Amino acid sequence: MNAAKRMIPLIIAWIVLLILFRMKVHTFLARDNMIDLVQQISVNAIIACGMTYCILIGGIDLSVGAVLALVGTVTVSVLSMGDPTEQSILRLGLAICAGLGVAALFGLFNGFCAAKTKMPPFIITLGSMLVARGLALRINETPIRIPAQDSLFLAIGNARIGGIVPVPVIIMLVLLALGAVLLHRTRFGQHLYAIGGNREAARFTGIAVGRAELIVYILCAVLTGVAGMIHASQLYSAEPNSGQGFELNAIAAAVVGGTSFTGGVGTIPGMLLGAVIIGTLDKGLNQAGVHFSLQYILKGLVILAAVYMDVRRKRQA
Amino acid sequence: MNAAKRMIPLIIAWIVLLILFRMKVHTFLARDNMIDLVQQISVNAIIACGMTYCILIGGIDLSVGAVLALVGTVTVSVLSMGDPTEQSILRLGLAICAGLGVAALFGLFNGFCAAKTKMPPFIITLGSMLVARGLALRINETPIRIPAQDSLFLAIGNARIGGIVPVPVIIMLVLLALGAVLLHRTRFGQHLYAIGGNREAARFTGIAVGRAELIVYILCAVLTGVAGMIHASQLYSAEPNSGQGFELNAIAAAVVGGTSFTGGVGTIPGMLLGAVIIGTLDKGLNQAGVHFSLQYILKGLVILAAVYMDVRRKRQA
Amino acid sequence: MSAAPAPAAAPLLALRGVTKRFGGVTALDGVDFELRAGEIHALLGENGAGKSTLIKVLGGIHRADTGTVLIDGAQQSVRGVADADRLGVRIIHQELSLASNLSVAENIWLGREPGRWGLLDRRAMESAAENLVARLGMKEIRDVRETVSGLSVASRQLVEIARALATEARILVLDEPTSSLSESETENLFATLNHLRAQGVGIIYISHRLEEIMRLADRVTVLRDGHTVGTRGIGEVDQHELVRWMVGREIVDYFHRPDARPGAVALEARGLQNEKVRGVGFELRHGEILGIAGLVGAGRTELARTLFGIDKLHGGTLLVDGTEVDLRTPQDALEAGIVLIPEDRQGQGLVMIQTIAFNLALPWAKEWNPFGFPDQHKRGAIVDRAVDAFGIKISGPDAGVDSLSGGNQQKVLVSRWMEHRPKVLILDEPTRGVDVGAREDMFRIIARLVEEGMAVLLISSDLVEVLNMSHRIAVYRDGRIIETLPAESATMETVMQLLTGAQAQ
Amino acid sequence: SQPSQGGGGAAPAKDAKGGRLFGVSYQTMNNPFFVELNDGMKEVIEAHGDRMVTLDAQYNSLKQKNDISDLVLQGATAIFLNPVNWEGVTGSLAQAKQKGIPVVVVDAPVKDADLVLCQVASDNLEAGRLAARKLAEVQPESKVVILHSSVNKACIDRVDGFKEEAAKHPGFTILDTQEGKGTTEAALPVMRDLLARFPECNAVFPINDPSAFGAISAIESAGKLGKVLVVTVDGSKEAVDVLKTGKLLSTSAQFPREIGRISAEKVYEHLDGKPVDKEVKIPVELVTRENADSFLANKAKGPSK
Ligand SMILES: Nc1ncnc2c1ncn2[C@@H]1O[C@H](COP(=O)(O)OP(=O)(O)OP(=O)(O)O)[C@@H](O)[C@H]1O
Ligand SMILES: Nc1ncnc2c1ncn2[C@@H]1O[C@H](COP(=O)(O)OP(=O)(O)OP(=O)(O)O)[C@@H](O)[C@H]1O
Ligand SMILES: [Mg+2]
Ligand SMILES: [Mg+2]
Repeated sequence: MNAAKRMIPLIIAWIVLLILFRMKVHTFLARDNMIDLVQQISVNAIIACGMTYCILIGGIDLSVGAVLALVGTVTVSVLSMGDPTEQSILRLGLAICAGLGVAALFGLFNGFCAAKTKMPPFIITLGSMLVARGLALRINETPIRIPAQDSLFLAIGNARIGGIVPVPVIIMLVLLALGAVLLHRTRFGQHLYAIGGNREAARFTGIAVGRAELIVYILCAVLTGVAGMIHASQLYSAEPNSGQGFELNAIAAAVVGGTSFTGGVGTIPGMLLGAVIIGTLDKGLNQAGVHFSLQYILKGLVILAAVYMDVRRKRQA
Repeated sequence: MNAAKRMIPLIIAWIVLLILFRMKVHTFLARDNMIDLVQQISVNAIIACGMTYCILIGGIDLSVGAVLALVGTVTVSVLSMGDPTEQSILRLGLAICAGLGVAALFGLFNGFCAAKTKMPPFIITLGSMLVARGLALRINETPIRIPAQDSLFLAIGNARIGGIVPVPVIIMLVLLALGAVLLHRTRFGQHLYAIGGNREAARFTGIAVGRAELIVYILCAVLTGVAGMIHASQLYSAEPNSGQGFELNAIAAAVVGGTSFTGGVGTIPGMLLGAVIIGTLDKGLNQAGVHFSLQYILKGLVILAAVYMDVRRKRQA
Repeated sequence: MSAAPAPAAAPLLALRGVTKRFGGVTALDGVDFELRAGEIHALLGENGAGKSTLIKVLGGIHRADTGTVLIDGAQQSVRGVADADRLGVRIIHQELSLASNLSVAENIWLGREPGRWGLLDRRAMESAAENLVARLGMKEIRDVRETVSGLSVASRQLVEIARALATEARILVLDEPTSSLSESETENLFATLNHLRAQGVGIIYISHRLEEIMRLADRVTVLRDGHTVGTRGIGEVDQHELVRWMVGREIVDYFHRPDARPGAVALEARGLQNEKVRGVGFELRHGEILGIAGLVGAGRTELARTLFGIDKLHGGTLLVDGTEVDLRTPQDALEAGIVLIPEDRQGQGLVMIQTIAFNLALPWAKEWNPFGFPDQHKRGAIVDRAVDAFGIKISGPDAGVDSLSGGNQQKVLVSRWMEHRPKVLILDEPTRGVDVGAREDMFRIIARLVEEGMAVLLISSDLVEVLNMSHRIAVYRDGRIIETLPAESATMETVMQLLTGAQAQ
Repeated sequence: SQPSQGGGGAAPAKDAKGGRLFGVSYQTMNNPFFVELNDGMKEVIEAHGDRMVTLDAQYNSLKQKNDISDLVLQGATAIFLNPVNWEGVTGSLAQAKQKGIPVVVVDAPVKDADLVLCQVASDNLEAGRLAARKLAEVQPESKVVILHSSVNKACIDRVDGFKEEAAKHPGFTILDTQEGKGTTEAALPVMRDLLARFPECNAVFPINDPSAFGAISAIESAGKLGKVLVVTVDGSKEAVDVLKTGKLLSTSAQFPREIGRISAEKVYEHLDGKPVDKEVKIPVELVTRENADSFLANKAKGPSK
């Protein structure tokens, strides 16, 4: 209820953006353009969902961009094994498992370090970011094309249900719905808020803080893994160098959507709204033909303004 | 004393690295190579000095890379004004003032937001990073070459005192010495430790927390500005796209050197040692012909190992 | 060595030979302790005696180095909080531990939320919390859906108590639960404890308020330097004897009211006004202690914060030594000679990650020349003087403050401003968690400084303390001083009447 | 951890330690183009019994400066350089020159031509011209967007060549030039929004194969396959595969292996005391669906003169 109220100014800000861009670009609100908007934010929103969990418990995950690249590289490498001219469900399954498995391993590592050592998550995930990037580049230095026969894998990023709704949008909505239920409707979610609010207090009430932390980092990495597959599929190839700066985009979405950096505050719908606002800005500025240097500046100012508004409201409350 | 003791394992780790690389590359410990090592870390160490202040008071500055690029662009733009075939001390002075002035403005903005609003520094500086990058690209999309006549400006990055000691090394040592005195020998420095340890308590003891914060962000930005000039001078041109990822390098140096992310712990000599270790690793791996993908991995592992050791020792104490 | 005769049946809880070391410090050294079902067992001891540590061992927060825990005579291994919880041990810790971003109901059920298959039943949680709060008579808590961050310290303490009592407890431990509660809430709590005792719950009660212990407890165990000094039935001892056991010396008079020799007006407030302060005026003279009596939540802390320049003033004037001052920041206040010792020692007082010496020397930084670190001699002298004067138990000046017990942390906080000789000293709950011996020390020093001309504003929830130390007592309610009484005419009864009477209106 | 474990293709063979050391610094290795180029170079160098260290500057010119400095101080016999910032390597070139180490610039030029032994690159202007010419032939009325990578001199030349040729065809309109950064990842969203912004757009010139792939993905997901033609530069194997599916109209093929080989040969000629041309332009070749197979079969041999 309270959380819903906090979203109102953001919703207003979004509508203002939509109107502004509609004035400049007359096709902006067309159905196809709006669907395309949602499709463009899907990778970021899926990563930002995991990022929201991390920030919520007072952590952060800088490794998402590199893990995304590694997952793509691993998955497409497996896809390219054997006879690439024939499609094989088995190979596809294997590839997806390998990709998500690698992601989960990184999540496990991050989570384990965060829970068991006193290293700050910023540094843990900075380290694992370098390791993941290095591994991706070790597997292949250059982009690997997805064999055109693998139409099923290509469908993950490019197909449209009923010719209208892109598959990545469906995947995103399903994952975010699950993510929201987990955070807002389960005991586990409740514990995450407690850990973010007061770690010691959570420990004193017998919450398994370390385990929760482990799960959060694994979830974040696995969600990133899914995003990595969509990303690779959309690009028809895996790029070991891709995903740079994705962590900042995901953090921006979470924080613009009201997630607090000190932990304990944040929602999945809010994060989605944050991702939508940033996506709208990107798309609108592009379509309005705004020079990319100006795009940087405007994006920076919008993020600052959104967070400033949020902070002010929190202080007044 | 205590702080000095904390550096011992790092010094040992560094010596081990030196020995390992010497075994692989027989010129590794040669005088020229060692001087080159210090010269290579100078830009990073100067930025990391400011970053150490920021992290020490519980903040962070992600905008350093973009500010570095902006400062370079502004400075060189001013240098290219008027008749570029003639060297002019006035123009050089103007250019340096313009560059440092822009840096100070960004520091002021970051510091003001950090002190007066409750926005987290991560987000403030993420926003100003985008703004600075955009401004740099607005001034010029592509690199601007420094007029060859400006030998004085080119000397900042390239000259050697007595043909041996590079000017950037001198600049770095002077700035770091001043930085260390400020942090370890003055009231102001003591206040920074108090603020990082407990902001509220510092306020209740009558420390002007907001003012100190403002000064820290300005210092960090101005130091970055100096680094930006060295950078531009070394590259004979200003690149609006340069400096990406420099913030992570600076953070890594600070943290490997024992600066704690939760604030209140950290020293300038430690930071320098951190920068030296990372620089040695970079140089050694390059010269040993290690594949760049493996370089990423090893660098990640070394950062993790260093911080892990530090954290363990702190816990035992 | 338990002095009590062993009953036929095994005691509800027995701790045998518990030892716990933190680095070089031995916090507990072979402690034995027994708790019977249906008794309230007081645990007493000086600051740093090891009470909280013993409780944390029982609660699974610390692992003991040696020693065993027996419940109903059976040995149990308590490896974590979950184990203790399973055994029916409920603890209210000394330092508040709530997640302030969550609601009252959420905090009460934290870690054992009702629901199926991991799904949360928010409705059940809230109604159960409402029932519980009503059953415990906690009128302070109006809405269980409110977030804890908006509650006062006292209300937060009530939430902690509610949390401990939310599910069936076999052993209930309260570590200084009343340190920020008002009289009426304390009464409520005692009624609840008596009720639980009748139901056979074993209760361990830690407090430095001896009157409470004499009223409430069945038996008392005294700890000193990590050893058990002994256990007695409450009928077998008197207050003086307990003090001697704890402190090792006799204390006849806890309070040292300085001689009344009030001088010129040091601090004058006229119609101070902001969100929580609603028109406060008073005069405070040199050489005088003005006590502020009030129910918890009356807003005394906000008055103190306003006088120290932390909270902004919307209206009214403030004069120090007759000249008007404009306090916008604590620096301004210090400049004017006003010092505040805040009530929240860990939140607002100390830099917990730093050393004792750092914390003691921090206020002196003002006096250094801009380019000079205080030399080790000066610093050492500062530490030595403070440690001597207040009897702070430290292992060395370079030990972390976080290694000190709660009471010793409080002493560090109070002592560090004393030598600055401020004109006006504002003390907000200065003795919270301080043992009787140290309290006596503290008041003796304050009395001496007042006799030398310092003016003191004393805020304390301990009415006895306010009555016995102050020259005049201001009765404070709802952001206003409703009456100022001279010490001679202020008695427990009259002040309580003013407070409760006012409340009834 | 032992830093001595050699890695990937770039590590020197253990027993080759005796050979001379050659260093290469690339602006990026995240492009099959440079990997092929590197292979061509390695072929020649290893045939001479020498060894080679490959460094990736990751588009960071300060790192490139440091990398070159490391190579110089290690006493490399010669250095191959693919500059991040074509104006900004002066200091490194001067450092190498001072130590008497010859530098060969590959693929993209540097401004200080006098400081280097020679520059070996594709004829990038021609590559742009070929692309425009092919487009004009298939679709004389073209409304084109360009996906640039504006920091790179080679790309600047390609765009210049393209525009030069386009100016000769009155049916050509250049709608806009946007930054595609030369990667699939960056080009995809930019192209998407360009398509939405210019519904009339019917052709795109991405300056290299990777960004062409991004453009094609965008066109495909907008359902405009066949309606928006793609012409590009590079001629990588992946691009030729795509050519065959018809999603790509042409790619002006470069011969990276040839560039690598020739660069290395120039150095050896120089070391043998022979004079070396300051500038070597490797011809480019237009590859379309029709000549795709024969091109692939002959690519390794270099351009058909
Ligand atoms: N985490 C810790 N690290 C180091 N020493 C500690 C730690 N916790 C407690 N101690 C030490 O253990 C001893 C006992 O502390 P404890 O908190 O149990 O005292 P206490 O009896 O609860 O005192 P108080 O009445 O002041 O709360 C003290 O000397 C204290 O300094
Ligand atoms: N919303 C809040 N934000 C910050 N601090 C708060 C907030 N609400 C209460 N506090 C702090 O909590 C404490 C209030 O608790 P307390 O029970 O002491 O009430 P009080 O209003 O200070 O009255 P008194 O001091 O007379 O008991 C004060 O330190 C106050 O500053
Ligand atoms: Mg205690
Ligand atoms: Mg209070």
